[in-house]
Amino acid sequence: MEVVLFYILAGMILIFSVLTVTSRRILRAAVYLLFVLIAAAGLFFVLQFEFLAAVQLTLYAGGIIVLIIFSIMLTSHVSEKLEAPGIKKTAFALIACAAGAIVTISTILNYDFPAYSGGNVDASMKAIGTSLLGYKENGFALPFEVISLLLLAAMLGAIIIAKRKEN
Amino acid sequence: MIDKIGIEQFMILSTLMFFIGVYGFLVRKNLITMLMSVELILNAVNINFVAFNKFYYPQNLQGHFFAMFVIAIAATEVAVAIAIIISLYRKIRTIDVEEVDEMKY
Amino acid sequence: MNSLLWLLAIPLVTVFVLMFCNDRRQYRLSAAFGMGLQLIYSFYLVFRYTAERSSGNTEQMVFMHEYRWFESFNIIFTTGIDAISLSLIVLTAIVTFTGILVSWNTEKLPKEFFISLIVLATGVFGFFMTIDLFTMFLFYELAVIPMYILIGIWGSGKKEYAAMKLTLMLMGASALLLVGILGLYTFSSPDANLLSFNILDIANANIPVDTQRFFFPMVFIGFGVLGALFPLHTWSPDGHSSAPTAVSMLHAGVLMKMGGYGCLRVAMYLLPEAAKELAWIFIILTTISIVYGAFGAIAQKDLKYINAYSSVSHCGLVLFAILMMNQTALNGSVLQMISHGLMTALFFALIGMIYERTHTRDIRLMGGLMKIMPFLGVCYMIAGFASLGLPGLSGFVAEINVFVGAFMHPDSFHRVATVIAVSSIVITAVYILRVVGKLLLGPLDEEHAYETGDARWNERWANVILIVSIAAIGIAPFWLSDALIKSLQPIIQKLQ
Amino acid sequence: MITESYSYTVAIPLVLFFSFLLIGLAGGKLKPIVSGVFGTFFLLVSTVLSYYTAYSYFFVDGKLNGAYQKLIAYDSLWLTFTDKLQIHMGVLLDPISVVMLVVITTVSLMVHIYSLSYMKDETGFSRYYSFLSLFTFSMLGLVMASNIFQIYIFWELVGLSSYLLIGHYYERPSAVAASKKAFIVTRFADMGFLVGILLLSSFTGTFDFLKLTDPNGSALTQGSAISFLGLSVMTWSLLLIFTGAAGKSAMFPLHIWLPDAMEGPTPVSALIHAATMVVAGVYLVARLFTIYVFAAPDALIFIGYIGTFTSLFAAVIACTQTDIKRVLAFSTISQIGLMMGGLGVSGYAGAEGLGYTASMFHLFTHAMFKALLFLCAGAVIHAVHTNELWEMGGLKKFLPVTNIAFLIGCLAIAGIPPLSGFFSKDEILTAAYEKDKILFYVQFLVAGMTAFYMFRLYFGIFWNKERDYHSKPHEAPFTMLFSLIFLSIAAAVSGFIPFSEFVTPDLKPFESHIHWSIAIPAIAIAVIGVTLASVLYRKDSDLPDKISISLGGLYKAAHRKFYIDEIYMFITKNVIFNYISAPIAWFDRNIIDNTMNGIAAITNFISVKIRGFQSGQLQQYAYVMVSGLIIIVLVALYFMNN
Repeated sequence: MEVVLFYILAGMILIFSVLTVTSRRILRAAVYLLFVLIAAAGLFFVLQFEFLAAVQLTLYAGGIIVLIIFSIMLTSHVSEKLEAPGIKKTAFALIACAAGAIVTISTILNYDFPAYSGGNVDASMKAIGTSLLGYKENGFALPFEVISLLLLAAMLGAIIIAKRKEN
Repeated sequence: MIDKIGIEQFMILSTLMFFIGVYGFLVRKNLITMLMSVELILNAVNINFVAFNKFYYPQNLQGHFFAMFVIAIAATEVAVAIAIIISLYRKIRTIDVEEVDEMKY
Repeated sequence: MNSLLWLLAIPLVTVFVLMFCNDRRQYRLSAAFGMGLQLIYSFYLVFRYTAERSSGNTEQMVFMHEYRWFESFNIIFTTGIDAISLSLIVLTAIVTFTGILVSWNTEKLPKEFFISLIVLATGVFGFFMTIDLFTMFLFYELAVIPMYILIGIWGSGKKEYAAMKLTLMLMGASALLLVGILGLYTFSSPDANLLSFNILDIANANIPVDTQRFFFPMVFIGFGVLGALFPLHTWSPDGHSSAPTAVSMLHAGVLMKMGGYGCLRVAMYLLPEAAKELAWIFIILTTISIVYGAFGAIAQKDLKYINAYSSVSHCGLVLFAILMMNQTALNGSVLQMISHGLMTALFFALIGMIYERTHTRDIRLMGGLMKIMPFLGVCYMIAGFASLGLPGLSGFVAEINVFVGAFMHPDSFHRVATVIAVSSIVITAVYILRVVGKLLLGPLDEEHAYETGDARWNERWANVILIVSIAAIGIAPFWLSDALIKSLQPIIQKLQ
Repeated sequence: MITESYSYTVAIPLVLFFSFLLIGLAGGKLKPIVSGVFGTFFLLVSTVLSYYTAYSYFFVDGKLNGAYQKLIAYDSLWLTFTDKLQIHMGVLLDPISVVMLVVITTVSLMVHIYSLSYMKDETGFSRYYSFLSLFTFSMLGLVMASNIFQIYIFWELVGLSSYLLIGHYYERPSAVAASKKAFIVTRFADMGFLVGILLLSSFTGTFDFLKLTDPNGSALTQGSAISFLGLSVMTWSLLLIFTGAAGKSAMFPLHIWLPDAMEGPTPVSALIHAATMVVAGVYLVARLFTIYVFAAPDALIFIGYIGTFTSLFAAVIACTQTDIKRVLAFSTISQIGLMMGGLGVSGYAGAEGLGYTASMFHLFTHAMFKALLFLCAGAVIHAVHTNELWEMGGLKKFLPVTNIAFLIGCLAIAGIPPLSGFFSKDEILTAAYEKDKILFYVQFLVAGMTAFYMFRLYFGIFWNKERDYHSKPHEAPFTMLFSLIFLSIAAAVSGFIPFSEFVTPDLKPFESHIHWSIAIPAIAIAVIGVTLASVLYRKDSDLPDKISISLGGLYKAAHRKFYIDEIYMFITKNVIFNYISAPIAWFDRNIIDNTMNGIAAITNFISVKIRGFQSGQLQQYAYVMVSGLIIIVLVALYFMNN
């Protein structure tokens, strides 16, 4: 069951990823990205990280995609077709990416990974909550706070950058 | 269960996704689509984090939390990036990355 | 406060005061006051120094003081002077003060001009008073940078080009120099924890000959570029001719002496074995410099170029003397530095004044100026005679020391080089008299509407100060020379 | 020997240095005549002191055990080279320096007095007097020098004052050129002098005359053993020193500056370019005579030949010149050549030193009569405002006193007894006869030519045809005449001084007497010369022109001074300027400078290329980063697997 589900999701991710980076209609690209993200959330479900999957869905699929679509609306015409990238540029990028992928995958395949230890992750809400706000071993209170500060700073920054100059 | 799927599969998946993202970053001319490519890259990394957590460190939640933080940072990054893109668009009426070479030389 | 630090404090306070001045009168008065104070203080130091020596202090350096500066690398700003550095400090004070008098009527950005000039002078003072290689290098750089600004902004002619060329060549040289200094530092002690930049410490370290052979050319060329060593002298004609008057004075008068001083104090003193081994190469180069500069000067038409080539020749003599490595020649080299510093400052000052009145520096367009500006004419002749080594003026004293010292070497290589160098006195006479004849004597060219009028009071004072110094050394050289000989002993012992 | 009792002699030159500073600095503010009077007064002080010194040295206490002593009257350290080698400033009194003191102060005083009226209407009167003071100061310092470096120092200073005084009329381009030429030619010679000093001192280890000229001292033997190109080092150094002497004393081929130096005011020519400075070379050789005679006799022979050749050469040219001052200048060169010749044939001890004595004697008498001749020429020029011989004539009725004075001078230089020149020239001829016959015959011939060209001048000026003068020539004022009369007397009687009693190379007096076997032919040839001149020039005739035409090329060459000037001009202008200096300047600007600029240009070129990477294209950066990363990973993998 999970195996089938994994392959379906993996197939979706790869196909929609490719579509995202090749589609010449920008809005469609955004929608394909949405599918990729949903599929990734599916993967998280398969791995039994329900909370993470939920976060992925709400934040990524919900928040970020909406943001992107808004900005597309602000800057481009929806019907507009993007011009195709130059053949030279595409070829060089393909070579670099293929080479990178081959190197990485061959390394992965040549590496002798230890077998699955078989333990189960306790990703219950309680465990997550304790860990996230814990400050002892395995506690993430400090990064959590830093991230929140970062979010605040980013919010301010975004507002200031995007603000229309008053003159 | 998932022991039938090796960690290699997850990693190959994330590698492919990562390089698709890189490809997109390299060829797309529109800044927003480049941003979407970055999202792909980040997601590929997330998958890796989660897979490693699941397979080798089930007793802890590091991978899980890192994935969460990556999502959070991705959100801020998108916010700032879009702010920059919009203000750029206001200024030079385009978001084509090849036109944006103010920092040349 | 340590008495030497005043030499840095006075100019810095002057700069600080200048920042708060707000009209031209105030700028020049405060600049002149500050540098006048510096001049008086440097003479007071001479007095202190003599008193110290006569009370039996036989240390190599007096007024030593250490300021820990960068503990982990053992960089200690160490001040200390001997007669060599003291005389160059006095020279700097004289030239700076007269330079300010000469630029009394600067029109363009006078505040910035005086500030840059004084900062430049501060670098030079610092260079001469420190005995720590690192801070020496630091002050060297401090002196070069304002030079770029001064030539680039207040210069004339191809000023940007000249400023760039000068700065780049000097910076290139200082890159070599830095490697040399770091090399010296690395070999200053067998124990890696006790490495030192202090000249006196390094002098006691026995640097292996192979290492010396490697670093000597770097240090010598590094300082030699500043001392206009052939064929790396080309920055000097362009730089001199484009710079404003006061800067030419400081530049040729003082900055080029830093090269000679550095060669003497660092290259020869710290790397004596390699110096003995490799001197012949540089003797050939400096001999070429001497004759080449003099011949080059004959063919020039621009007053400043004539003087710049003459400087190449005279500074060649400084380095030539340093390479002769005996007491008389080294004494001659220091005397030549001082003498050339004074007389070339006088020359450039006068050229500036003449230019102000005739609006040209081309000698073919001038003539008979003696008739309308006798004071300047007489001063120019005196400067010329000092330059061609007339007895009674400082140039002679320096030159005979160099020649007698160089001739003490019994082998024919040194003697032939010396005879060639001696021939420069004739060539110098040719170009000096050519200029004097064309510029000052002969019928007055009535067609050119010269702004007649002889020297004003500030110009008179500047000239008189310089001429008195030149004549004082020329008429009574013994006490300066005796003090120098005593201070040269440690260097000579290393070179024996 | 050091003596305290003569220490006042240091004031003799210093008074004049003070006078130079006073007149020079305050000159513009003083009335011209006041400067003149000041200068003359200070010189008078110095003259009185010199006479007193001469009196007490020669007649009171200069002699010890029958020989004159070399006294160090004053000595102070001036500059230290090493512990052993030092320059002192000192006063050395010995017969020649004392004689020179008298000569210099006397002539200088006469010139000072003469100039009071001669230069009266000139601008720069104060300047003139301050430079005269400077000159006299330096010349006195030169003759009193106690070591060779001191001589060199004052040698340069007299060169300077000569330069300044020749260029007195600095608005005249010819005067500027002449002064420049004089300075540079002598400077060139001085370079030889300096190298000679360096060579000499490096072997003997001293500059001091007492040590150098001690016949028993060690200085003489050092360096003689080492030879270079067949001559000993000592000979080389002495020859080089002689180069300096030859430059100052206008010996062939360094004589070219002296005729041109006549551009200066005439009293200056009398003082510097006839009586004092130009004989400094003779003085220098005499000063070092002991070394020459013992360590380098071959150099001395060389000097004798150069001197004699120069005297002949200059005498030939003098016969053809028409500028009266130039004739006198060539005559000066010729007479100095005779003095050098006299030194060249001299020996050391006793009567063998006749040449030396004669040469100093001739120096003394020559100073008197040549100064007289120049001052007379000045009076003539003053009267007719021209230098050209053929624009004068018949002046004897306008200028009676000058006429007589000039005649006395001419008779003296021609060697007619009992005037002074006869005695000194006779001694030189005798010395040459005893040593080297060739030199004797040449000098004998020169004596005849001297008489001829001097009387050519005399008859040309004072007899011959009367020309139309713009204004009636008038006799000079009293101050000028005073000098003329004083010098006439000196020129007439100074021959009777028994010089060999005072000045000898070994400082011991010897008896000398007139050698009639030589004197009678010498008088005869002089009379022949005078007669010839009187036939040709006493009346206006076309005979001289005919003779000169019949001589053809020789006359022309002599008239053009044997083209020596042209050769020099060629060397300086073409060779040095066009083929050395200008190419060096070009080389510097174009080769060396362009190398530096080229380095800068290459750097710039590379940097322009490199900056292409900073295109501002984000994707290009990313591409480079990605591919770079992949390459790094590959490299890392490669190394990890091995």
